[in-house]
Amino acid sequence: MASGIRLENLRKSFGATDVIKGIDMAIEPGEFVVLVGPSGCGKSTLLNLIAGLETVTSGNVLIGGRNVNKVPPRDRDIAMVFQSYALYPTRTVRANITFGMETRRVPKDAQESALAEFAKLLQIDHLLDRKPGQLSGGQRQRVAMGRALVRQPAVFLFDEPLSNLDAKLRIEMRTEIKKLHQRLGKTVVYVTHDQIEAMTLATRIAVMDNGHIRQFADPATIYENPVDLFVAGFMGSPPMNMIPGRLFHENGQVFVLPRSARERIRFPLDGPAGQGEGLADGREVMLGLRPETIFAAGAKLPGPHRFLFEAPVEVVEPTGPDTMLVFQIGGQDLIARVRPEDTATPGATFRFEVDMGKAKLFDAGTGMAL
Amino acid sequence: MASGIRLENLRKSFGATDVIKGIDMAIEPGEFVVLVGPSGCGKSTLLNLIAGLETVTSGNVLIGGRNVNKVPPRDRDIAMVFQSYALYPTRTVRANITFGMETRRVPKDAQESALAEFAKLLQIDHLLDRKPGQLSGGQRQRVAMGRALVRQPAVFLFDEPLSNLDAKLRIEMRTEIKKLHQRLGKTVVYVTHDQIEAMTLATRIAVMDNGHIRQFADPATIYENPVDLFVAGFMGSPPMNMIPGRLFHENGQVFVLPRSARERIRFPLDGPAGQGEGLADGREVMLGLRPETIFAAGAKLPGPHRFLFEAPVEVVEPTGPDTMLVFQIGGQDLIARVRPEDTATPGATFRFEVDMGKAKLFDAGTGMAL
Amino acid sequence: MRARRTDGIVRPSGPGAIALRVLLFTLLGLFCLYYLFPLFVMVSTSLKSLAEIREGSFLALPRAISFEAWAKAWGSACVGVRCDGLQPYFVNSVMMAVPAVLLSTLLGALNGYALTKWRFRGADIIFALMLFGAFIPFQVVLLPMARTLGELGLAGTVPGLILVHTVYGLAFTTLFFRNFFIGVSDGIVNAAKVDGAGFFGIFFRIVLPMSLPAIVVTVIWQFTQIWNDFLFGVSFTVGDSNPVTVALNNVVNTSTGVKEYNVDMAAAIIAGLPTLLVYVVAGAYFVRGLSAGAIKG
Amino acid sequence: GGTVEVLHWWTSGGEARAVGELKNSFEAEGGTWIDSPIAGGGGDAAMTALRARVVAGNPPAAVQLKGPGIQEWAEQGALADVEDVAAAEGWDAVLPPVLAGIMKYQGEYVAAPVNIHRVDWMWANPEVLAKAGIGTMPTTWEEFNAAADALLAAGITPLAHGGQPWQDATIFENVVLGVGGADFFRAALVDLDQDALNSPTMVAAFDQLRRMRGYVDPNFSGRDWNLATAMVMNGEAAFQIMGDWAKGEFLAAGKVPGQDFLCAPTPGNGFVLNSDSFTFFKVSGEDNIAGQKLLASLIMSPGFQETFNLAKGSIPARTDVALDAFDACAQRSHEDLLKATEANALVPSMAHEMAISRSVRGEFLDLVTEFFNSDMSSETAAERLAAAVKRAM
Amino acid sequence: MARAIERRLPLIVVSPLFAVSLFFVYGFIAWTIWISFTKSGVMPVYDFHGLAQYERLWATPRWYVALKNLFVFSGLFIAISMALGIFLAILLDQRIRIEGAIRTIYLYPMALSFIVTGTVWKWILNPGLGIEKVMRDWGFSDFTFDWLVNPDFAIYTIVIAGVWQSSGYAMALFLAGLRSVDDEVIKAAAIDGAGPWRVYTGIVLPALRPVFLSVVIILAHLAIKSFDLVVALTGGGPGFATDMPATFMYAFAFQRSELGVAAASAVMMLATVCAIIVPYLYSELRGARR
Ligand SMILES: Nc1ncnc2c1ncn2[C@@H]1O[C@H](COP(=O)(O)OP(=O)(O)OP(=O)(O)O)[C@@H](O)[C@H]1O
Ligand SMILES: Nc1ncnc2c1ncn2[C@@H]1O[C@H](COP(=O)(O)OP(=O)(O)OP(=O)(O)O)[C@@H](O)[C@H]1O
Ligand SMILES: [Mg+2]
Ligand SMILES: [Mg+2]
Repeated sequence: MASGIRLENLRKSFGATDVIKGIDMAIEPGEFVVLVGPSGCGKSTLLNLIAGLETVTSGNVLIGGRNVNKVPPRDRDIAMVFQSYALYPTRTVRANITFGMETRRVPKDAQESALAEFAKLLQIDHLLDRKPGQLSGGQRQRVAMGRALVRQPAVFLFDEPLSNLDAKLRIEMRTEIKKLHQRLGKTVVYVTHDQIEAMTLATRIAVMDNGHIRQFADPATIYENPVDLFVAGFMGSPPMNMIPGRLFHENGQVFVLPRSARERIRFPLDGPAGQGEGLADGREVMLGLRPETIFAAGAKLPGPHRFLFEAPVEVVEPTGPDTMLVFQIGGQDLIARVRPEDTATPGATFRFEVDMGKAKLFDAGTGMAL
Repeated sequence: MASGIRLENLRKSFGATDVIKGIDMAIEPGEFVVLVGPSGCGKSTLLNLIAGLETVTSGNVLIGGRNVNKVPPRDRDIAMVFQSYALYPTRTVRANITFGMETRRVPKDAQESALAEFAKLLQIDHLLDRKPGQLSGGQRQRVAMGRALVRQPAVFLFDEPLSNLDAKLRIEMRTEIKKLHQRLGKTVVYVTHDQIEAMTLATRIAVMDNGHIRQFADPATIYENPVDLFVAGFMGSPPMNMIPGRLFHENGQVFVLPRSARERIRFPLDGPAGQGEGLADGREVMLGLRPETIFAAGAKLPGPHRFLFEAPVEVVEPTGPDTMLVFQIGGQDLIARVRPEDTATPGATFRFEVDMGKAKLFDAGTGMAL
Repeated sequence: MRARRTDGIVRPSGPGAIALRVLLFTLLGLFCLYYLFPLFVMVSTSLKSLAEIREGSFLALPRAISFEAWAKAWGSACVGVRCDGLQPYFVNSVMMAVPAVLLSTLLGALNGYALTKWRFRGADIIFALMLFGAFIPFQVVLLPMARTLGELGLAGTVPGLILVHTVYGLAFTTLFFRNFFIGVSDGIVNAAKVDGAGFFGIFFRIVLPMSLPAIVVTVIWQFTQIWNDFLFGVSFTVGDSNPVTVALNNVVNTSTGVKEYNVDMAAAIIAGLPTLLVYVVAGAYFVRGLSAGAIKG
Repeated sequence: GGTVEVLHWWTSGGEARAVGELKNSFEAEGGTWIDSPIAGGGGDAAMTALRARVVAGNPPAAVQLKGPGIQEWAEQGALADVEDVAAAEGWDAVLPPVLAGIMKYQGEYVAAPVNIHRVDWMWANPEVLAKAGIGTMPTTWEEFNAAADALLAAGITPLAHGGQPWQDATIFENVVLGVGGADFFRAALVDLDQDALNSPTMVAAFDQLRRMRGYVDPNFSGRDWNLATAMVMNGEAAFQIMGDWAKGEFLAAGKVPGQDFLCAPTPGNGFVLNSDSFTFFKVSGEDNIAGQKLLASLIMSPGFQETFNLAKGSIPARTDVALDAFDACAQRSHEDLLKATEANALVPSMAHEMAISRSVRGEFLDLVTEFFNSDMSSETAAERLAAAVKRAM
Repeated sequence: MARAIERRLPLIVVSPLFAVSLFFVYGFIAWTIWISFTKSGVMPVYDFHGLAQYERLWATPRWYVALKNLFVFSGLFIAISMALGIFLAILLDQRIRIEGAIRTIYLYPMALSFIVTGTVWKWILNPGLGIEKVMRDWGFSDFTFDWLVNPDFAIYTIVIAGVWQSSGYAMALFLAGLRSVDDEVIKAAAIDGAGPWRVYTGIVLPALRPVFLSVVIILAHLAIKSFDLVVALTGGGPGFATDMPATFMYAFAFQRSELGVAAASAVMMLATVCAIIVPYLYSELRGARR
């Protein structure tokens, strides 16, 4: 039932502007692939190419092994959920959902039973006779989902389907989508701006930038082992702290000396980051420390690779479950995520502890992970 | 310079629908008050009433001690930043910013110097001759801020000013706003959907629901001591876990017995939650446990009021910095926020530890905190 | 008209504000008089007897209301040798205007839809070239059009007139619909494509039902234009198939005999009644439709 | 039997009744009558429609069309001849030769006249004249001017006039006839002789016209001729210079000639001829051709000529119809017609499209109207008239 | 195969309509241009005759009157209709409860045909029947309002009637435009201290630029095509003082049987139309590509 998708050296230009610049990608049947990337990087365009809503400039799109470059959307066996839902405003919820089956001349009773099944599943069975204008955002979203699901296509495409919902509903719908995917096992390609969504839904995440795919891997790998500065900086909120500095060796140990740091702090690379190759003395690097790996000294269970340092706190931002402490090293704003009970006062010096076992190291020039 | 705001039994109806249902509120000069609440609860309406963009149905609005019920917006000495920025599309950035001064016949050179000051502050001095259409979202946002700031009014009103920005820019702008408030010390009333924004910016948060103010207190209080289920459920992402159950006493200790829990778990109320009054045996209550207070057994430093229990994990959601574990007690989905390294497999039993010192207790009937 | 969210803005109160309000309503009232004045003259004249018209001032209200002129204009005024009033010609106009309006609206919608939602190479040029048709003075095309109708065997027939109105209405209807469809999200069309609908399926089942505001504006505009047309009607129809405007002209523009002003006015009102009715009934939708995108802005 | 479609602009009053007569007679003979009336602008709208119809290849069988217009259409090959009817009924013998010539193209009848109108009539209200002490109708322009001045002095509008180009031209051509005589009229307004157009006589004619402009009430512009007639009838004005169709208005109002109103020719001892006719267009189909012939024959029948002209106020085109049933003015018209024919003083009307093509006539109308509505000098007017006519030829 | 047809369907649908337009608009324009170079009189003839008709046209004084009238009329008509349209739209925008009724009153003249409009206004403006008479009957015996019959002023009566008929439409367009201005922008201006006057002049009207353009185009095209109104109201008179290119063309083609001159004047009119429409189309299409 689920089909794989292959993109072969896919390119797309609008007039003179290249938007998709040669993408190769193989999506296994049943996978849940999430596309992330900054605004305008070409995510929607890529989805449209797969859907057949835009023609490819060069390269191939294969769905279930079949080249569909010239196949119109309706014959690709796909369904799509749009950011703005794109419900048919003049049709009732029922008619919205059955429209795809009508056009395919599915028998009436088969339509009815499919409708009933998914309306129940999505808890919209009491809304079937309303028009989209009479629905709340979350309800619309579910109708859009229902419209896509009911046709039981081989591939689902989602273009930021949750971005118009409020936080609570978003979390709910996210869980729904995850459950549905697990139940139906269809191939899904999903575009989102929301990193939590990406991390929790995806079997693999593709990080796009400017028409290219930077990294295509499972969520843990993306988060733990970003291939470059772009991916590292893109995932995580607040984003990974980046400290420009220089390597130096002492006593068989590699350290990072932050640039222009008056504080004379040196971060020991005693974790995996220190095991890489080419860690030559004096090399310009970027040290990446995620906010949650910096915490109040003594606040967490003792572990290996811990490194203590002190710095004056600039801003204290309690967010509820956590408190963010903004401090500076080498004139660079850094953020630490500490527990609400680790009280700090702006201006006062604070003792931080950092788990260097989770530090990342990037080449300052190329931005590639070392 | 900054004025306080008093709302006295304020009501507003549109035709037959009551939108603001009697609000009393006193905002001190220089405060930063954030209004939060579900969509449609009347936040924008309240802001509009303060601004004079809607007439009050009954009650009073006082700004700086003066009743302004019949004073048109321009004479209220306020400035407002709108969600859509509401820049004047045909005027340049410069003319957008100076418009308010022009209408008030501020001398040309005073205009110029005010413009120069704030343009510099907001880093838009190189954009002054552009039209709004030629600006990016973040730049527009700053122009809208500039337009409000330059007039140096006594009160600032913000209606979801950051909701159209992407995550990264949002964090940046949030910090800017906080800095500006600290610098200028003006009274601010700020509407947002974003809880992190609310928590980090506010000196006090007002949680609104359905035309009423449920709680008006500083962020920590709102988060730590919500007055009722609504406020507790509204703040926090993922939201507080709510476990319906019954109280019972044993050995001088109060416990919560979750309803219909086959697992026969009982939560000991040995923290502050157990100190309240009226904790009669058999009372129907809601036990509130925030996800971050439930963690993997042994993952955090030992502390008082810890309680261990086991439950099979249903869903594992790694979000990057944390991993969410969904499990059930009494047929109720609960979420625990654990560290990424606390690996769990769906279906397997997991040992959780909960900090009962942070547990909240609510009456099941009224929803009020006990 | 949608309620404005700016209606609640607190306004200055006091005597100055009240005076302004009074001024506002005075002005509005004066303009109402200006616009209603001719209609008043028409209606009151049509209700007077000839004798009263000759004696009194045209501003005076009728002393005794008489519907005789109306009856005559409708059923027994002479148009040439026929004395059946406007009635038969009124029917002609309906037979001509209804199909022409529907046809030109439908084709305009189809055109606008194809040009905006299925953009193909040259769509803009095609649109620009078609739009020019809206601005061509009709006297210019009279003779070649007559020739063409002759060649088509449609000379002097109602279908011929329908063709003419459809052809020259197309430019405006296309313009209206194109401007409307530009504002309709492509997402809906894309969704329908993915749902398996084709060009016509999307048009008839999704897009057309959505375009009610544009349809209202277009139908009103076309109906007014076509119903009120005189030049084409007089040139391309024969005697009994004349539209009501030609008949009205024959009643009003006579050069001999006593001028029956009351009958003239009654006839004029009767001939204008359908369009008037359309504006009164659908006027609100007209402005709403205009703001829904039938104009640029 | 047969079918005939008739395009005309006689849509009301006596004219419409007259056409109704024709229709009734036609239907009495078993024919089918399709009526295509198009009112407005003295036939302009009808001409527009006619052109469209002919271009479309779908002309009506008979059109109310006259004068040189007949020749123009004939030259386009658009007309059908009814020579067999005319020959059989001997039309040549009963029509004035000038008129017969207009009806023929290359010697064959293509049109049938229904009437003869005299354009150079002057109508007056005797009561009003009496008030100003005027006993008789003026016979020269000098007398007219004197009478008008007297009327002005008595506070009465001397001349009822409607400011429409054709009405201006009607006065103009009558003035030309009176000032220059029939030969000059023919030279200037029929043969379009440049010397005649730009001659002192023409200047004198314009001078007289200028004078008459002063006798018109200030509110004359755009007024229909019948309203001007009504002014005379009601005593608001004394004179009207208008063709004999004006008499239809007097009669319709129950006025008696010689008693309630006076008629006299304008100065000049001529006869300015106007005639309505039906012109036959080429149609196809037995039925249509039969209908056309039947119509031709009916139009020229003495019975129809009498009824029609009694209704319309003109005199029959046939000279052999007895005028006993007609009023004194019509009888005077008939006598003058015969006299003028003999004296070679019968001229076709320029203003009423009997003399020259529509394009040249248009230039005349433009100029006369402009002269009448401005303070152009007579000399300039004559010069410009000559130039305009030259341009249009 | 079916798929190929399907893919070209939009083009297949548009093409015949486009072809019809090409023929009925551009074919006929070409025909007119050709006729303007022939010696056509009563009926079209097709032999080339050079520029004679244009020389004739530009030597005809009446043509200059028509041109001058066109400029006077369209200038005043467009300016007054627009000014009145904006003014009324703004008045109606002041939270008037009976707005719907008033709007209908302002809009209804648009529904009436020229014969009706012309007949009534002719009567009202006629000094002997209308306002002047009424005023004099009321005792203002010196009151004079004789524009209709005064060659120097008659053109302004056409402006009066034209404005009466079209300003409501301009009002509707402007009102629609006003209503489409973002509410928050207006609120922002109110807070910025702008009174209603400043809100309109400083913020709202500048934002209506595209609407202005649309209104100008629609009014200009009405002005250029203004044939009906002239015929009904003055018939081109007094004299030919209110002649316009459209009536000029009509008179020459159908009253005078001078098709050649008429065609030449039609070509001049088309050139004027082009001069106005082409820039409009350009901006329209450039706007669509944004
Ligand atoms: N039809 C088009 N013509 C020209 N350029 C286009 C077209 N569609 C998209 N683009 C351009 O291609 C780029 C990629 O657009 P796309 O919509 O795929 O971005 P995206 O990654 O989906 O962004 P977002 O996150 O904002 O939705 C953008 O720069 C956009 O301006
Ligand atoms: N002018 C109005 N007329 C009628 N109802 C209105 C009007 N303005 C607001 N409302 C209603 O009042 C309620 C509160 O609206 P408001 O805009 O204040 O909500 P909000 O809290 O700002 O919501 P959101 O978070 O979605 O912006 C809504 O139900 C809305 O529909
Ligand atoms: Mg996108
Ligand atoms: Mg809001």
